[in-house]
Amino acid sequence: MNSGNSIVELVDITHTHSDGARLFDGLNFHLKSGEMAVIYGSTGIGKTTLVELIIGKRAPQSGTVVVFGEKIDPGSERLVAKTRQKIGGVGGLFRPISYQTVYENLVYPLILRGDRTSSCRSRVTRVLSQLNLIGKKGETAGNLSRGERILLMLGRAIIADQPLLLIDEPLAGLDTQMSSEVLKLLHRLSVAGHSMMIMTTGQTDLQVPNATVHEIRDGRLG
Amino acid sequence: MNSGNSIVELVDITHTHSDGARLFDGLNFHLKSGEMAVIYGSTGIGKTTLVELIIGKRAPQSGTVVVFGEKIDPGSERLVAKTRQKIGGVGGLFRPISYQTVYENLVYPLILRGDRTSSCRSRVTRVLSQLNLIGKKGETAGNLSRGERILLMLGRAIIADQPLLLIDEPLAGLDTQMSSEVLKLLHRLSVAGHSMMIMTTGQTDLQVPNATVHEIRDGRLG
Amino acid sequence: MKRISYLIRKSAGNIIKRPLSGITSLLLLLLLFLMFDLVWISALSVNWYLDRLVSKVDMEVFIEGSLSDTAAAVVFETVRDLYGVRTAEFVSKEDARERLNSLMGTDLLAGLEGNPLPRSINITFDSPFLSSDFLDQFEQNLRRLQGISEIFYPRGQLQKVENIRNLALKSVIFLGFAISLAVVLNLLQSIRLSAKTREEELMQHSLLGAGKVFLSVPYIFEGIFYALVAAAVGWALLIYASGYLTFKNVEIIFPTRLEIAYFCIVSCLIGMVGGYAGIRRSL
Amino acid sequence: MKRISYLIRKSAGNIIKRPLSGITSLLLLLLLFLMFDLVWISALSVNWYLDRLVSKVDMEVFIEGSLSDTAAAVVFETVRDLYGVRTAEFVSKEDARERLNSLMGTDLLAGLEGNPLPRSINITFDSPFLSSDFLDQFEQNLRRLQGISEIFYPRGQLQKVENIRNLALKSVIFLGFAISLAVVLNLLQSIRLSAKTREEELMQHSLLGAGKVFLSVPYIFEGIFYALVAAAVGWALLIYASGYLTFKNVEIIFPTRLEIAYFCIVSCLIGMVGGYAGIRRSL
Ligand SMILES: Nc1ncnc2c1ncn2[C@@H]1O[C@H](COP(=O)(O)OP(=O)(O)OP(=O)(O)O)[C@@H](O)[C@H]1O
Ligand SMILES: Nc1ncnc2c1ncn2[C@@H]1O[C@H](COP(=O)(O)OP(=O)(O)OP(=O)(O)O)[C@@H](O)[C@H]1O
Ligand SMILES: [Mg+2]
Ligand SMILES: [Mg+2]
Repeated sequence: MNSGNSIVELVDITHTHSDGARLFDGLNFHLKSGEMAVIYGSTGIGKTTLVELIIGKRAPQSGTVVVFGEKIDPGSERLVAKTRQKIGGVGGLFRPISYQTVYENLVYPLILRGDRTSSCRSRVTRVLSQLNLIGKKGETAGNLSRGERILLMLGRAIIADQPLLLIDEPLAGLDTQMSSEVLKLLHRLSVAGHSMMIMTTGQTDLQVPNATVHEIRDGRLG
Repeated sequence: MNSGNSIVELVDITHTHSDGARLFDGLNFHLKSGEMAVIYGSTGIGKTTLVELIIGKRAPQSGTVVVFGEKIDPGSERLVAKTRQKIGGVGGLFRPISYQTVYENLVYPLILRGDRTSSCRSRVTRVLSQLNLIGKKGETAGNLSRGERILLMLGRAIIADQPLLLIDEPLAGLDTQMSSEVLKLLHRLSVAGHSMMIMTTGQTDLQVPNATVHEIRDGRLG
Repeated sequence: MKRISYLIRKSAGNIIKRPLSGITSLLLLLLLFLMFDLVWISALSVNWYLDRLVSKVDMEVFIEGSLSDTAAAVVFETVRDLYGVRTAEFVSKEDARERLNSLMGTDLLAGLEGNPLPRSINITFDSPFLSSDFLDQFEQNLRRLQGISEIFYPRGQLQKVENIRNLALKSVIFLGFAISLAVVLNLLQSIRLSAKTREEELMQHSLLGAGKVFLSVPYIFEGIFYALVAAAVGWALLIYASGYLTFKNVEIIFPTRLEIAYFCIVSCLIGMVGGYAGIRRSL
Repeated sequence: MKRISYLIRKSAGNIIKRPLSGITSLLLLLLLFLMFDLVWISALSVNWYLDRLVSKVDMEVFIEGSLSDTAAAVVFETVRDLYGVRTAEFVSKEDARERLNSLMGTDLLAGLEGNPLPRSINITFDSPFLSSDFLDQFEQNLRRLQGISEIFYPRGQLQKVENIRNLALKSVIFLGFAISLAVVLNLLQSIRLSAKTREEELMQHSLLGAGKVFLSVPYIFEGIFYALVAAAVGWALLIYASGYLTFKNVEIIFPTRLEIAYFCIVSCLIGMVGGYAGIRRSL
């Protein structure tokens, strides 16, 4: 099953929450390299839980999660940390740090990579102008509007340049103009070679070309 | 201007943020008792800022904010606390306490009122079944899905029974079924006599009967 | 749920739900209180020891050989009635000789004719008067009497004791102050940590209209709890341990039960202050 | 931005951005370190004082009157060469008489025929041997020699000093241990508070793949900073204050500079441990 270009492989995942709610029941899913998958399902169906499984924040009761060819096991810290460096995200767990400035939020992936200060500055500035957020560079992230926050997290994903992006409800609470801007960005990221999983409740407003669409239903992904 | 049944009066509000963005420029707005006002405007236009002005989390640079006949001044703690007891909300600043259970989140307004334990229990249980959340009673709020979290905050508003509700983007990220459920609840609250301000980016999906609709544009409310 | 019972349950919950932090806070306070208690006990014990040392101090007043026995008796009576004197004993020439003999083990003066030893008065003092200042004054007063040749008392020893007492007092005040400050700061930090983990809650509850007083009560309770428990456990440990420890030549003096009770009450107040200071900035 | 320079700037930022918390933490540690320093200084000073007291202890060995002078000289030489003896002085009958005279101020033995005073040997010891155990053993060895009548030395005083030294040692160990524990716990709490205010950041940065080590380094630095500054400032304050304080009869002994330097290094280690323990649970 470990086909060479599979980025995410979920095999026979079964997951029941502590309160007895059966979320996944033999769920199988493969994300090919460069693929953009839209996963939809009603609220509470388990989309965010799926993200948590992939980044190793939660372990499934049975089944295996393989990301970038590595079996994810929340127990082995080192492996999870190494894999996480390749996974970016927007929404859900991936939130801006509310008390840091927009700049500080964006520069961290570069620091982690060990880039020099000057190259960090120019890279962040470039991304901020792409996002039309350059005026907010020094603003505390907690003061941003909802739309700006989503842009910020997309910016972080662009800067961190992670091959896999997990995007949880990217258009929630955005106006039409901002929505289309976000969709354009997502499309550009996909073209740039990032593999993506986009979680959403309403499939309708997410019209992305080239996306494969999957629905979570009855604990499986169709 | 202080008409007897005005709940919220915003008079000549001018507000410029620290980064120089001029949000409000002589904004005027009156919410009559029992009115349900939908306020829409694109992202970053200042809807959440408006909520913050009304609950006294922020002071306008000029103009006056009068809520329940009291002039709101973030400086006077006592007055603000007294007024806040009459203001509920969903979304924006009004978030569930992520590490507390659903029950604990809901029961606090009753505790604050000094209700007896048994009456607290039955009241919370009743509201939870209304919301179809009864199965999540003991669940930590941080584990809830986005939709369940909005229901929870609506439940808190119902229990706290505050005459004024400030609702920030109630449908963000909800599926159609959950959206109509939330809208039904909002309608019911309005019928029960609550005055309401609903902030949203897209006016389209918020079809509520009897609502007055206002748009924020050019720093004013039309 | 009545508000009071909620506040009490909330305070208990705050402590119980983060047992490790609670134990850390308690242990830290306990250590500080133990130090304070030990300083207190040491001060009392040193004081007791020095009192005992000083209580043995007496004064020897020698009477001129030329004075008649009746005049000497008058001097003795005058001295005996002076302010501050507890006992005064007249030592006649014969008494002096006997004392020397018993000291030396043999009658060294056996070969001599007559008795060269002088008469003297041996004075002891009531304890409040056993200070070098008072004895200096007393000596000067005596010197104004006629018929007194020499006056001896261990002035150096007395002053040494007074110096030590002084130093001990200063140390105790410094240490007591430093430890009290440490206790308050420490409570402040513990409560701040406790409040910090509940920031969301404080924010949402204040949005729901909870007043600052209502919000801070559980944290003030928490502060009082830590302070009171640490204070009480500290004394309990020390009193228990004192049953197992005995030192030769050193007597250990504990504060009275009433003093310990007062101490615990003051701890509560300190807990209140620390708790309030800790929660204040989170509101 | 290079990773190392980021870590250093981050550590500094953590301290500077919450100045009140930083000062509270520092002040608390400073108080604890000051107490530790004072305990150390007191221990050194008490030890020095007791050493001085004990150094005056000597032993008086009396020689039987029946022994001939030559035999007595042999005994003296034997004693002089015994292990642990620093000086040994032979006190002849005439020496003894002179000593008594200078003590009494008059020749009390003037009327007597002959000299009843015995010959003796006055022994002092090298300081490591000035213990009651050694002197007991020494006395028993002496008693095996022939021609020795009596042996005197202030056994009671020596034992008293040894008891005090013992008590002081136990207190110092207890206090030192308690204060060290308090320092670690206190650092742990300070760092935990610091980490708690940055929970969001730790969570997001770990999502971005920052390793535990990289995340915890700033907090460990912060712990080291607090410990080192508190330790250094504590000693600086005491050394400065000692210039203004003088006590009669009491000499204050400071640790050597090298010892203080070691102390600061150990503080760094404690800071590291406290910092690591404080951040560990937030990761
Ligand atoms: N640790 C947990 N223990 C028990 N139940 C949990 C836990 N975590 C999540 N749940 C429940 O599992 C269900 C799925 O949650 P999840 O957040 O994955 O939904 P979702 O598909 O992301 O919904 P939404 O679109 O509203 O965000 C929810 O009903 C939630 O309450
Ligand atoms: N304290 C502040 N200092 C500076 N700028 C601020 C501050 N608070 C908010 N802003 C800015 O003011 C603008 C209005 O923000 P607000 O959150 O009110 O928008 P909104 O209408 O609620 O948008 P959304 O629908 O996306 O939530 C944003 O551009 C935001 O960055
Ligand atoms: Mg979700
Ligand atoms: Mg908003």
